[in-house]
Amino acid sequence: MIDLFIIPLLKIAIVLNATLVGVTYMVLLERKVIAWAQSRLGPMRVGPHGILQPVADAVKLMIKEDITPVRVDRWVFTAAPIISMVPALIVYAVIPFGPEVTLFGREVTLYIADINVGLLYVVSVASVGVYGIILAGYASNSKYPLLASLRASAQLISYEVAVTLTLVSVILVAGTLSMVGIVRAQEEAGVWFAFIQPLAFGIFFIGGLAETNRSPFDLPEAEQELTGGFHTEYSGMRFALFFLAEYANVIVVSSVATTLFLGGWLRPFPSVDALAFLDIVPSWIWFLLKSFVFLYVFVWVRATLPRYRYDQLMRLGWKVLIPLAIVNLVVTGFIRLMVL
Amino acid sequence: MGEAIAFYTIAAFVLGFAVLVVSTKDTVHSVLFLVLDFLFVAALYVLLGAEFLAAIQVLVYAGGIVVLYLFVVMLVNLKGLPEEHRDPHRRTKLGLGLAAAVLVELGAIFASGYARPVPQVAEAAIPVVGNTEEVGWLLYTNYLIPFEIVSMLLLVAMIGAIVLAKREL
Amino acid sequence: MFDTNELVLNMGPQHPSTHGVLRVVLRLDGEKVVDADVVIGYLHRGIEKLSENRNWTQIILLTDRMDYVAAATNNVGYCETVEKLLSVEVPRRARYVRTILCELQRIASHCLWLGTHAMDIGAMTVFLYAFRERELILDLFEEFCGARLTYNSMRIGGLPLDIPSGWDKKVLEFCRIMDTKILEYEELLTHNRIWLERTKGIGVIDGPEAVAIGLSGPALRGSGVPRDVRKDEPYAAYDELDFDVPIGSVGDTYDRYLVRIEEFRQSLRLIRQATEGLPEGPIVGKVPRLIKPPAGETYHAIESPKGELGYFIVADGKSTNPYRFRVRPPSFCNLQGLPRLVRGHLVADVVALIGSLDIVLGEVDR
Amino acid sequence: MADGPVKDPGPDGPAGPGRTPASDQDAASGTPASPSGAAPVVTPASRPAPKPAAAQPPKAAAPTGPPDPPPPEGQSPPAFVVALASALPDSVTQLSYYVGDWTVIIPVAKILEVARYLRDAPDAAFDQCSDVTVTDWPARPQRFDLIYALYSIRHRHRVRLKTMVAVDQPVPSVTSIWPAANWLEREIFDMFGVIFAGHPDLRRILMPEDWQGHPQRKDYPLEGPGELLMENPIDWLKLRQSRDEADIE
Repeated sequence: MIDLFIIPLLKIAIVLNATLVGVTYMVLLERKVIAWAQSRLGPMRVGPHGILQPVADAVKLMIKEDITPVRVDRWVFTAAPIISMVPALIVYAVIPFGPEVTLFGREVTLYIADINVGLLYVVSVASVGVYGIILAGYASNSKYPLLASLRASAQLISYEVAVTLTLVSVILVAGTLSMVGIVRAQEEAGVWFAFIQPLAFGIFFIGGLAETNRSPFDLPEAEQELTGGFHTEYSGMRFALFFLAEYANVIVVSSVATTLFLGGWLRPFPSVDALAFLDIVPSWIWFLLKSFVFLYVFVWVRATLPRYRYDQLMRLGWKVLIPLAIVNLVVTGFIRLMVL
Repeated sequence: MGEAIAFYTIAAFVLGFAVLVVSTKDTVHSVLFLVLDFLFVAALYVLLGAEFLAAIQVLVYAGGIVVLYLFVVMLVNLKGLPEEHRDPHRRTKLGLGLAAAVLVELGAIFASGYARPVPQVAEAAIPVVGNTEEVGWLLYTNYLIPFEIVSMLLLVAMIGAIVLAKREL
Repeated sequence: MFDTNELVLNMGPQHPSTHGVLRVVLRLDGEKVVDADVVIGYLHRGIEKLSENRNWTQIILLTDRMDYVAAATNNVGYCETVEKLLSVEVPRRARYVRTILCELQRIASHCLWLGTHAMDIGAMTVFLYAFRERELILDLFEEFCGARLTYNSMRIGGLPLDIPSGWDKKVLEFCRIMDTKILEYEELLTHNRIWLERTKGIGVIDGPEAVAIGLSGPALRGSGVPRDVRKDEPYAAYDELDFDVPIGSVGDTYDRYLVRIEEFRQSLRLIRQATEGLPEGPIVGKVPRLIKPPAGETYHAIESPKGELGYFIVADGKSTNPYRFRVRPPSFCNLQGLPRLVRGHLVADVVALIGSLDIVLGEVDR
Repeated sequence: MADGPVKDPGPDGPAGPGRTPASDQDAASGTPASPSGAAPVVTPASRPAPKPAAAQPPKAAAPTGPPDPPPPEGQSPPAFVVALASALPDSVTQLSYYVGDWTVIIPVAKILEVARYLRDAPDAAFDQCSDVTVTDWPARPQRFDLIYALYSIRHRHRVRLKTMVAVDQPVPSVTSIWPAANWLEREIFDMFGVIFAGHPDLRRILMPEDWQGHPQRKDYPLEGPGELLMENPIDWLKLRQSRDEADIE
C-alpha cells in the first residue's frame, strides 16, 4: 500500500511544489541575472535582495482582476492557459533527479516513474503544449494574438522536428528510451553524451531556446509589431499560468538536457576515480546544479543577443538545424552499425 | 477487474468525445474534442501495454496532425452559410448510406471473428510489455514493404502539397 | 487577411518602436512592405510660429524643445545664426566650449539612438549600457548649466556662464570611460551574427539617391557621401580641431550603425582636443543689450547628431523678434526617406529602419 | 567662390538691371500697403477669416520684404551665377549678398529651368536641396517669398534661390529635380497655402487633414480655433461639426 500509493503521491507532491517554487524563483533569477548583466540591481525591495519578490508577484497576479473580454470563445479562452500549463508539469513524471536512495530504511527512487518510453513521453507531452498557444490566439478573437499564436506554434512545430531528430541520435547511442536508462548508459560509457554527441547537444540547446520561445527566438511574444503576443488579451491568474508555463518549459528543457547530455545525476567525469570524493555530494544536487547552469545560460543568452527576424528564424530551423540533425543521425547510426 | 473498469471508463470517454466531435456546431470545438478523443485512445493503448504506440499516438496525431487541422479550421472562415444545393437532404442521405456501410462492415467483422477462433500466433506477436524494439523489428521485417509504401505515399503527398501551395517555383 | 491581396497595417502613433508619436501606414503584400505612408504632426507645437512672436533671447529655450535629446546643438545652431545676422564675433573660448558641448551632445544623442535601435532589434542590454553612459553626459551638463535635458545653455554672442572649475577634468575623465564603453557596445553588436543578419542589406540606398531624397548626417554618410557640415562649412571651433568624417560603403542599416559608432570615437577625439586646448578669455562677445539685428535674412546650417540642422531667419530690423523663423529639421528630411527605404522589406525591418534613421519626433513635428 | 574672379563685367550684367525693378517694387508696394493693410490678400475660400486684420494695425507699416542688399563693390558673384545669367536670359532678376550668403532672385516662371540648370551644370552641381521655405509679407501683392536653400556637395558651396509668389498662384514643384523637396513643399502648402503644380502628393503634413487655414501666415491668429470661438461661435460650431463628421467617416 505504502509503495503503491503513499510514496508516489508524496513524490508527486514534492516534485510539483518544487517545480512551482522553482518556476517562480526562475523568474527572480532571470530578473537578477539580467540586471547584473546590465549593471543594475534588479528587484531589491521585497525581502533582502528581493528574495521574496516571487511571493509578491504571485500575490499581485492572483488578486488582479481576471478579465474575460466580451467576444471571446469563453470555454477555449479559459482552457488555453491550463492546456499550456499541464503538459509543462506532467513532464516531470519521468525526469530522474537521482538513483535509488535509502530513506528511513526504505528504498526510494528519486523519480516518479521510469517508463520504458520515457523520452518519447517527454516529446509527445511537449507536443501537446502547443495547443495552449494556438487556442489562446484563437479564443482571444483579436488579430495580433492570432497572428502571434500562429507564428509561435509554427515555430514550435518546426523546431520540434530538429530537436526530436537529435533525441533519436541520443537514443541510438544509449540504446534505450528510458530516461533512467539513458543516465545509466552514460555511467557505463563513462562519459557524458554531450561529448559523444556535441552536434546533437548544440542543436538541442538552440532548439530548446526556440521551443520555449526564448530570446533570440522570442519574437512571437516580443516582436515589436505583434505587441504582447498570444497572451495579449489575458490578465490576472490566467496570464500568470502562461507565464509560469513558459518558465516551467524552460526548466523542463534544462532538466531534459541535463539528463540526456550532461549525465543527469552523475558527478562530473564519472569514469575518473580520482574524483570519487565528489560523490559526497548527493546525486540530486548534481542534477540541480547542472540544470541551474542551463537556466543561467538561457538567461545569459537573453541578456546578450538581439532577436531574429521571423523568416530568418524559420530559415535557421529548416535549412540549418534540421539538415544538420539528419546528418548527425545518419552518421551516428553508421558508426553504431560499425561498432556493433 | 480494475482493468475492466478502466477499459470501460476510457471506452465510454472515447465514444462520448467521438459523438461530440460530430455533433458540436463550432468547428474549433469539434477539433478539440478530436484531440481529447485521441488522448483517450492513447490511454487505451497504455492499458493494452503498448506504451510506444500510445506515445506515438499522442505525438503524431494529437501533437502533429490535429494541429494542422486546427490551423486550417481557424484560417478558413467556416462561419459563412453553406452554399445552396438542389437537394437539401443530400447530406442526410449520404450520411445514412455511409452509416449503413459501416454497419455492414462491423457485422462482417463480428461474423468472421466469431466464425473462427483467434489464432494463437497473433497472441504471441503482440508484445506483452510495450516493446519498442519489437515494433521496430516487425516494421523492418514482416511489414517492410507496406512501411516503405506508406513512406513513399507520404513523400508524394508532401511534394504534391508543396506544388499546390507554391504557385511559382 | 491571409489572401494575397494587399493588407494595410497601421503602426503607431501609439507603438513601442516608432520612437514617439510617429504613425506609419504600411501597405503589405503578405509580410512584404509594398509602400509606406508616413503620417506626422502629432507633436506639432508650432515652434516656428511661436518663435516669430518671442524676442530673440526667448527663442533659445524654444529650440531646446525641438530635438530634445540634443538641445545644446539646437541652441548653438540658433545662436550662431543670430550672431551671423548681427555680425558678432564670438570669443574663442566660447567657441571651444560650444564645440565641447556639441560633441558631448552628439555622444548623448548617439547613445540614445544606439540604445533604442538595439532595443528595437531585441538587444536589450545595449539599451541599458548606452543609457548608463548617457547619464554621465547628463551629469556633466547638469554641472555646467543646471539642467539635464533642455539646457538653454547658450546665449547670443557666447555662453551664459563659464565652465565650473574642474569641469574640464571631469570631461576628460568621461572620455576615458567612454573609450572603453564603446568597445563594450561593439563587442555586443558589431560582429554579432544575428545583428549582422538583421542589419546587413536592409534599407540599402546609394550615395546619389540618398542625396536626392534629402538624407543628411550619419544616414547620408552611411551611403558613402563624405558630407559633414563640421568639415565643409566649419562653425564653432571645428576648423581648428582635427577629426575624420567616417563614411560607409554599402548604405545599409549596418553601415549607418558603423558610421555612428565611429562618430563616437571622433567626437571623443574632438572633445579631448578642445578640452585640452581650451583657450582663456571672455565667454561673451560684444552683443548689444537689446538684440535687434538689422533687416536681412540668412540661412545657417550646423551638423546636429541627426544631420544638417539649418536655421533660416529673417529679421525686419524694427521689432525685437524675428520676422520669420524657419528650421530645417534633419529628422524631418531624413524621415522623408523612410518609404523609399522600407519598400520591399519585411514588417520587422521597418522597425529597424526607423531606428536606423534616428529621428526625434519633437524635431520632425516642431 | 574660388573660381569667381575671372569675369569682372559679369556682375554688373545681372545685378545692374535687377536692382532697379526691385527697388521700384519696394516703393510701389510700400505706398498702397499702408491704407489697405492685409485685408485684400486673405484667401477667400480657405477659411472663415477670423478678422486677423485687427491685429495688424498697431504696427505703423507692415514690412514688405527684406532689403536684399546687392553685393558690395569688389565682391564678385560666384561663376555659376554668371553662367546661369548668360545661359538662361531673363532668369536672374536680382542678385543679393548678405552676411556671406548669395541669393539669386528669379521669376516664378523660370523656377524649373533655373533649378534644372543649377543641378546639372558642372560648375554649379547643386545636388542637395537643403531647405525650401516661405516668408510671408502680407502687405505685398506678391505676398510670399519662396526660398530654396541649395547646397553642392561636390563644390561645397551654397546659394539661395528666391522668387515672389502671389496667393493662389501655382508654383511649379521642384520635386522632379530634387525629390527631397517633397515634404518641404508639402509643409509650405500646409503652413502657407502655396500651391505647387505637379507635386505628386500635395496634402497637409503637420496639421490635421481637415484643418482650416494656413497657420504660419502672418494674418493667422496666434491662438488657433479658440480665437474663432471667441469671435464667431457659430462658425466655430460649424467647424467642429464638420470635423466630427469627418471623424465618423
